Amino acid sequence: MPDGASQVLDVRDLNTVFRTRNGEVHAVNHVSFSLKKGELLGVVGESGSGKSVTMMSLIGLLPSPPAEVRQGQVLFDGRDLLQTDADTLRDIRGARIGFVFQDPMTSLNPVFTVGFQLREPLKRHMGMSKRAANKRAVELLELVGIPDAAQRLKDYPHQFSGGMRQRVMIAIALACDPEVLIADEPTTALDVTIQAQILELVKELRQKLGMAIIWITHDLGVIAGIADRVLVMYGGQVVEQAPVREVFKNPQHPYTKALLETIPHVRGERAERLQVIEGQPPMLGDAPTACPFRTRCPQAFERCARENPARATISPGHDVACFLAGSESADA
Amino acid sequence: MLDDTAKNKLIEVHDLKMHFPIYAGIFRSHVGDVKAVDGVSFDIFEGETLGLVGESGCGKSTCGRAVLRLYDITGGSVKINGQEIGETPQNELRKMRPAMQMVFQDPQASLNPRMTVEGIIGEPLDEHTKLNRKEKLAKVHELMDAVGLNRTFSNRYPHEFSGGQRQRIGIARALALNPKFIVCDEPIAALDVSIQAQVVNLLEDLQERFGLTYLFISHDLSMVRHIADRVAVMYLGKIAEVAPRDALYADPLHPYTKALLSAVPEPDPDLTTEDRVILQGDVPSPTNPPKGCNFCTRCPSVMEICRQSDPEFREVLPGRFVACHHFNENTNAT
Amino acid sequence: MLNYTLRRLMFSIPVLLFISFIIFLILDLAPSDPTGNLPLTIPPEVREKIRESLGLGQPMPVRYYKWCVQFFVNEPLNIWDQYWGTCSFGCEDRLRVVSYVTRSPVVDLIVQRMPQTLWVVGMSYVVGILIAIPIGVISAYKQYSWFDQTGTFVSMVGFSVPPFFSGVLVIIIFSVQLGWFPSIYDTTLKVVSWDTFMLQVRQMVMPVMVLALQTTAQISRFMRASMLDNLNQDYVRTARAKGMKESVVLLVHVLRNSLIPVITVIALGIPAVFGGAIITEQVFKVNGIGQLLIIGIQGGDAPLVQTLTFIFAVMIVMANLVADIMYGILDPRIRYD
Amino acid sequence: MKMKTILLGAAAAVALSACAARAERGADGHLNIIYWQAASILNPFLSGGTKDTEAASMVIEPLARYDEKGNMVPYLVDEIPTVANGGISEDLTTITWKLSPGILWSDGTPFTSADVVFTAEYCMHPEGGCQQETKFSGVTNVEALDDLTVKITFDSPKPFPYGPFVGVESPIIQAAQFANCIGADAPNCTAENFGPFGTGPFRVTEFKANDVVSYEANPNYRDPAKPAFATVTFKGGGDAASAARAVLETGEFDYAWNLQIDPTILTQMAAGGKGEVVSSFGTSVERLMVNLSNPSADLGDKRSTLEGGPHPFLTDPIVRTALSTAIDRNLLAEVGYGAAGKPTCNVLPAPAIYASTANDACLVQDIAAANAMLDGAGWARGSDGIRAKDGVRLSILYQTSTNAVRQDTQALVKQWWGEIGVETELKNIDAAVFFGGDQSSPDTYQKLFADIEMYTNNFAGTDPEAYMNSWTCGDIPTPANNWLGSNMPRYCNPEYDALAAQMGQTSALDDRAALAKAMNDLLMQEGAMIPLIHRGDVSAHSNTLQGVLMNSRDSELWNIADWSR
Amino acid sequence: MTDTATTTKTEAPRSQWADVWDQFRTHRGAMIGAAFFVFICLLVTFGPMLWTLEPNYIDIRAKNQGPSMAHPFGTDQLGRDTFAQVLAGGRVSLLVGVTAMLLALFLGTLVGVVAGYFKRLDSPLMRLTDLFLALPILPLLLVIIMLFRDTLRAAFGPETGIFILVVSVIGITSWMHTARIVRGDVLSLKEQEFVLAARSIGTPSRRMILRHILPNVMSPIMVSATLGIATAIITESAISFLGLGFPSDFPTWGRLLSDSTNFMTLNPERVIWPGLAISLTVLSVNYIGDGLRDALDPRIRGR
Repeated sequence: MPDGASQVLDVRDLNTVFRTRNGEVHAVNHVSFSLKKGELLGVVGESGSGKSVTMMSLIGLLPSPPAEVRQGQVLFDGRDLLQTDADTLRDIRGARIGFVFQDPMTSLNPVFTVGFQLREPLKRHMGMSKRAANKRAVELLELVGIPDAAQRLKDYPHQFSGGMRQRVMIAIALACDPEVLIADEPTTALDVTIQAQILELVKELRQKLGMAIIWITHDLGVIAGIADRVLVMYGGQVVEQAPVREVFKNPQHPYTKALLETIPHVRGERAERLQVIEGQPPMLGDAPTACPFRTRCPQAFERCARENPARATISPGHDVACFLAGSESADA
Repeated sequence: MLDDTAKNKLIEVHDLKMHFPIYAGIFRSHVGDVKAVDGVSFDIFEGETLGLVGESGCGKSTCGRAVLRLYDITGGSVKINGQEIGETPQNELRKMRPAMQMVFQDPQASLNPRMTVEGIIGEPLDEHTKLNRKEKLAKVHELMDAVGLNRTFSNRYPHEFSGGQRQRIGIARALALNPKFIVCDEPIAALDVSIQAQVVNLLEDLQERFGLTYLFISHDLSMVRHIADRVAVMYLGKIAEVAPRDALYADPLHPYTKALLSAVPEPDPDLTTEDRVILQGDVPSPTNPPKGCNFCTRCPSVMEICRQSDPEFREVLPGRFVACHHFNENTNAT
Repeated sequence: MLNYTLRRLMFSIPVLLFISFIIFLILDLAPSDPTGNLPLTIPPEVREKIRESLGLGQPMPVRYYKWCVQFFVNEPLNIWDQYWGTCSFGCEDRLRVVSYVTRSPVVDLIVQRMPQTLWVVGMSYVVGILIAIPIGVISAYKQYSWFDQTGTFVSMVGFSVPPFFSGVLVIIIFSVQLGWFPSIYDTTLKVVSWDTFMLQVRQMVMPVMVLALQTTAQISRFMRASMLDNLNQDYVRTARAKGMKESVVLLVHVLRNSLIPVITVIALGIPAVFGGAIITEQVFKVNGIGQLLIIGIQGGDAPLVQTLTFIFAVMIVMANLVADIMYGILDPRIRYD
Repeated sequence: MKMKTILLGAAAAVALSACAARAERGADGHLNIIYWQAASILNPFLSGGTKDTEAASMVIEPLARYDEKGNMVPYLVDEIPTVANGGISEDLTTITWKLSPGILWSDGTPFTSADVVFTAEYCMHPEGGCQQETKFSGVTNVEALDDLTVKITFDSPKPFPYGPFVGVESPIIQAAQFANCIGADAPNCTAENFGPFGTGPFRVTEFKANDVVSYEANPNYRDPAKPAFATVTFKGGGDAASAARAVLETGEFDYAWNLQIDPTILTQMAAGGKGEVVSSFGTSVERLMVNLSNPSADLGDKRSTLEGGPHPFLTDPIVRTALSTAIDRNLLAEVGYGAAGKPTCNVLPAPAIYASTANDACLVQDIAAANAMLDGAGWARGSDGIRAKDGVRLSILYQTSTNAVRQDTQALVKQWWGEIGVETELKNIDAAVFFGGDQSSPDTYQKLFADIEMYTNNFAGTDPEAYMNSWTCGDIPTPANNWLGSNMPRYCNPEYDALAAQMGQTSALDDRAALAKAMNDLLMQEGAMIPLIHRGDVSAHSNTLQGVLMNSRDSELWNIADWSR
Repeated sequence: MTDTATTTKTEAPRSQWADVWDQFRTHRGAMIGAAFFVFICLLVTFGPMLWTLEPNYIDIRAKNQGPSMAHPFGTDQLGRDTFAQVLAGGRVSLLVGVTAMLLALFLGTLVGVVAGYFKRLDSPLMRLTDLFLALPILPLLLVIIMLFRDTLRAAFGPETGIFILVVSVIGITSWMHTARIVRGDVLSLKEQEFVLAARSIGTPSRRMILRHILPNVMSPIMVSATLGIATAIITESAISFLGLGFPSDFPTWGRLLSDSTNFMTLNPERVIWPGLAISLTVLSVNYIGDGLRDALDPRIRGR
């Protein structure tokens, strides 16, 4: 990326491996990307594409063993998070990098009040007194749109609805004004009407607080409405990276294209028959030596089985990992 | 009703109620009910797909199971092919089972992990036919072909398959007895995006080939738009709106349908979503639904009457049924 | 919660009545005859008279009713009177449950035996739990480490060694060879000073050790399993993502959740410990409830056995109730209307 | 009648009082006694258990006791009444005791003849259930001639009139305390039965039934210098081995009772040097009771009664002799008893004047001879090695109480009998049941629903008359007499009964001895019983405890007033 | 599941149990435990055929001996061969353990499945389970043994009678935990979609239970089975210690151990063998249970 100063996070060549009895599973392979200040980076991919594992690897949240971050760099604020000791990493987690997880039902500790869980990072990272933390907690709950905030601090997670719980999760992630917020499928478990509420809230918060966000999802619709830039992942690697309009209007990777075509729409023309991507998503295993999408790719040719294509920039800010990218045949 | 009358009503559901009692207090007295399904009526015509959509907890799955009499229903009537099954005891119902089958949401959970594919697909044959082992195996293989499964895998166990393949096994099982009617209970919700399309296409192909009738339950409005001929929208145990697919998506009448449709994110960054209706608040608890219209707590165009009385579910335009006071007035006015 | 407690309490009444009836029935089948222990020289007519006075001539339901009256009405009244020094409802001729063998009211015997049993069994349980929980926590956190493996091994050995063996073993080691602790429990010791307190501690060490070994073995396994369940939960990841220290994650977030099922196990284990202490009591001559029961069984002392087994049953039912209530208190998700 | 014992007793009494007055009462502090069977009641009239009578013996006393040699020692009287000193009438029908003056109960009230009379009434009350009623057999009247004189009248001449009020089982209870506890009320007087007032050296401070008794020195004890211990704990519970350990190895206790455990273990424990094992021989004989009646369950009510018919094979004297000959009594003694057991062939091995030597052939095991005997009698070995004749197999159910030494003995005997072609099934019954006398239990030693049973019996004191009466026809337990009776073998021989009757009329000691021997020999030759071991009582005391005189004829604690440290 | 889509050769069926076995094999403790348990079972079954010394043969001259060629485990106070006794005792103890476990398992599974499956029977059956749980087990056990010992002894002979009694008493008093676990599992299984699927096919209750419910509750049953064996062996030893078990010349591990505790200082190896036998068996069975629990846990086995 040209203007390195504006980058808050720069991930280079990240590799994560799970050691299992049946050998190593390469879950993340040579993933590189960067995140600019105030930017919302959408990460799209199906389950098993390595999108969550990538984000967990960044900040040392994967259980080790079995997980092991093999190589790569994660530059944050001038230092490599992969080389940082556990204590410093803990100081960064929750304070400068906030997390929101998929399932708000299980991500909150059921036996502690919301207030307790909200105060925890405040006391830990900001050194607040209980009183101060409480005050801040009320502000945070109000910020994420929970009515009657002071009262609800005393409630337990199960007394909140799913949407409200996810708001609490967001409040916790935002507690210490992080520079980066990583949201791992934050709306997948929610109903569409609630998802709309949360999306609205995030847009609003971005305007107010201006932090950079990594938004992981499998729903292209969500990405389209919220992201600035999109990272498409498949088989543990990034296959395409582009600004959001580019991805939807000028997708280059066959997978991205196929994905866009399979999605039915609520508005506009109704397709008589859905396009499909034949075959099954790849099983992760050994480090890939060939293009992971080749078995399902309609345009796959002999080279795809021999070599794993590297990401190549085809236009500013748009790079693709496909031998056909940028060439005429890719648009065919 | 236009030409609908010409079609044969395969399923007639009238005022279906499925209540789960709540017991509380020192003596475990019956203090109330979870009204999971509370007076639902709809028909399904032969050969068509009725999409049943709604948010989680609205009672759509319960409704689907109640229609198949997997539960003992609290009230109302369910007719299949003109035959009332609402009160039929389970052992008599057994004989009617082949005609109505179900495809389940979780392809992992809906297959017995201790049985082979052959066993799973063959189970309905064991129960309802007198085929010998060889005939059975032939039939199983036939079914596997039909759903696009490699027949050499018939001895394998479910965990050796991927999600999409498992769902095919589930579909093959449902097809085994040549049913007329299949309830598809969120058959694609647990699948990856790229697999969903495969399964939906398969279901459509099979419908065409075997003349099936589907009740397709889903929370995914875009998929329902694709597969359903008519769509019913459920909210909090009741049906808010039933309409032919195109009409519903083009011009939703019920405020809830409107909100639901506008909440679906569109995979197109150019589409402005400024006019989106964003509902406030959460779905009330089915234990204690609000008085009046059950949508009145979140409805953007709520009126006084909505908090007083429950709107009648009525046909406001040909083939379009809505339960909303707005349309009561409209129809009254015209 | 209150409703729930009340409901459970009310429900426990018929349960306990039913249990008492079953116990009564079983003992009724027993070949023991209260007059059997009378000298053989007593003529049969007199023997018959004594049997009648004990209500033995009557049909079973009548005897059961009599026992119920004695146990549920007379004994509580008696405790009331003793406590307040009053005499209500004709305390003179109130019929009490009397042991066939010692001829003294069963309740008095039990009251006499309670202190030592409570001291030893109670303490061993507390000690066992206090040891078990850290072991379980560490074992789970360091799953498959040498600590975990050792812990597993030791706790299984603890589970598999019968107390009549481990008891004698520790006596030989600590009493005979080292002379540290007395091998015989002195039930007459009254703790009035530091010295007597130390004596009490010394005589409790070995039985407590033997009993605690079993408690520790079981509870640490439960604790470990429960910790393992919770360590994989999403909220643990959330806590880590908040940057909480590992100690906080483990000892605040995971521990509290893991304790919930373990508390139930602990509460449900109380009666079993009392019952299981029978052998330990024998070995160390603690002469508590367990030994009383054994003597009662061997001597065919039906009222004693019946009352004791029933008290055990009451304890189990109550422990069940306490376990459920604790569950509700610890886990805010559980709200018994 | 000249009673040597009396003279000896008087001498002993003098000797005892000589070594008294040495120390001050209570000077030696606390005494710890462990009886591995716990005391359940302190009224020996309501419990026959040794543990109970012994625990009570520290508190309540008889008029006279037997010392460790079997001599009578006056306790609450100044001298033992004899014919010579006029205490016993010439026709042997009355005995008059003169109480020592100035004796006080532990509550401070004077001890008078009224208490003695009351005790007799108490025990002789038909509804009282007195366990020691046999002590009063033949007594027609007990009267107080004055405050300190009691006269006992018997229905017939009593050559040995020292049943009532002599020995540990016949102590005196206080009339004032037990006044309301007579007859059917006796068992209900919990406070009294748990804490009787007595004249003995100690009084009860706390009684926990089946657990522990606490005593303190009786402030009103007649000898102001005694007892040497201020307090005593009488702990119960556990087993013999742990009791021995507590005295011999850990030194926690001063005295442990009845250490019937494997002699090798005991020897090893004693090697610890903290205490000493003491034993004394009384009249206890571990014996096999041979059921001469048929115990077959098919007989129903007639099971194990004379009406049920004779035993299918044990009535054959050759079988009985063979069974006895096959046993190596020396080995049994060595394995199970060590120094505390001597092989014996007599059911009456002591006192010495009564001991017969006519049967000593059985002391030597001779499997070959036993086999020959059986072969000769036509008991031929079957294919399984078990002998049979006329379809009757030599298969024996052999029962006894649960006890490690007895189980070892059973195992050994089973093996030996196996060698002579006799099949044995072992059965052991908890002592509480076996000796419990429970009417409804089939497992009591009286019912003998087995072919052979093993236990020990003895008699207190020195006179075997009552003991030998046990095997008369009238003493057979039957359903009619509620299985009361001590003739377990169901032995019935008019010849024996005649000897027994004769003994009741004989007062000369030598003649009595001759009769007793004759009766013993008759029993042995007829094989009604197979005696195994003349057992001693084994106890242990710590090295610091002095004055213990092991006594098998009275309470082991008989002289606890003289114990010191 | 690798490349199912591409394979066209004949299917390679992989049953769940093969997977369980694969997972089980990786648990070292469980494998050692299983090996030991099999070893001990074989030893007590076939050992007496090879070591032909009678366990009850008394050789009084050889009493209280330490290990030697003639008596590898030494002898007891009557000169009986400890090795032969441990073998004979093991037969009984293991037989008691396994039979009592099977009985408890049968009862527990029956009650659990019926209670979980048939809603109407749930409440009464669970109340019954609570009731049994509320009965004080050890005391009742003792009472029952006292009561029925003689009847059974008369009917089946001293050894078989007591065996039946001990086994049934342990079995009858220890099924409740299995029942509770099984019921819980059945209740959740009943909500599983594959059961619903079977119901939508019209599978009747009997086949539903046999085909769908039972195979899927096998895992908790197996785990409680292993624990059941251990508990039964220990309970038998407690009964033996309290003198209520088998006849005195009928060795079981519990009796051998309690008989030898008094000889602990004199002849320590006598205590060690039965003690070791009990401990190691219980230990191995526990480890097997541990391994099974892991192996049957889909979360661990999944991949």
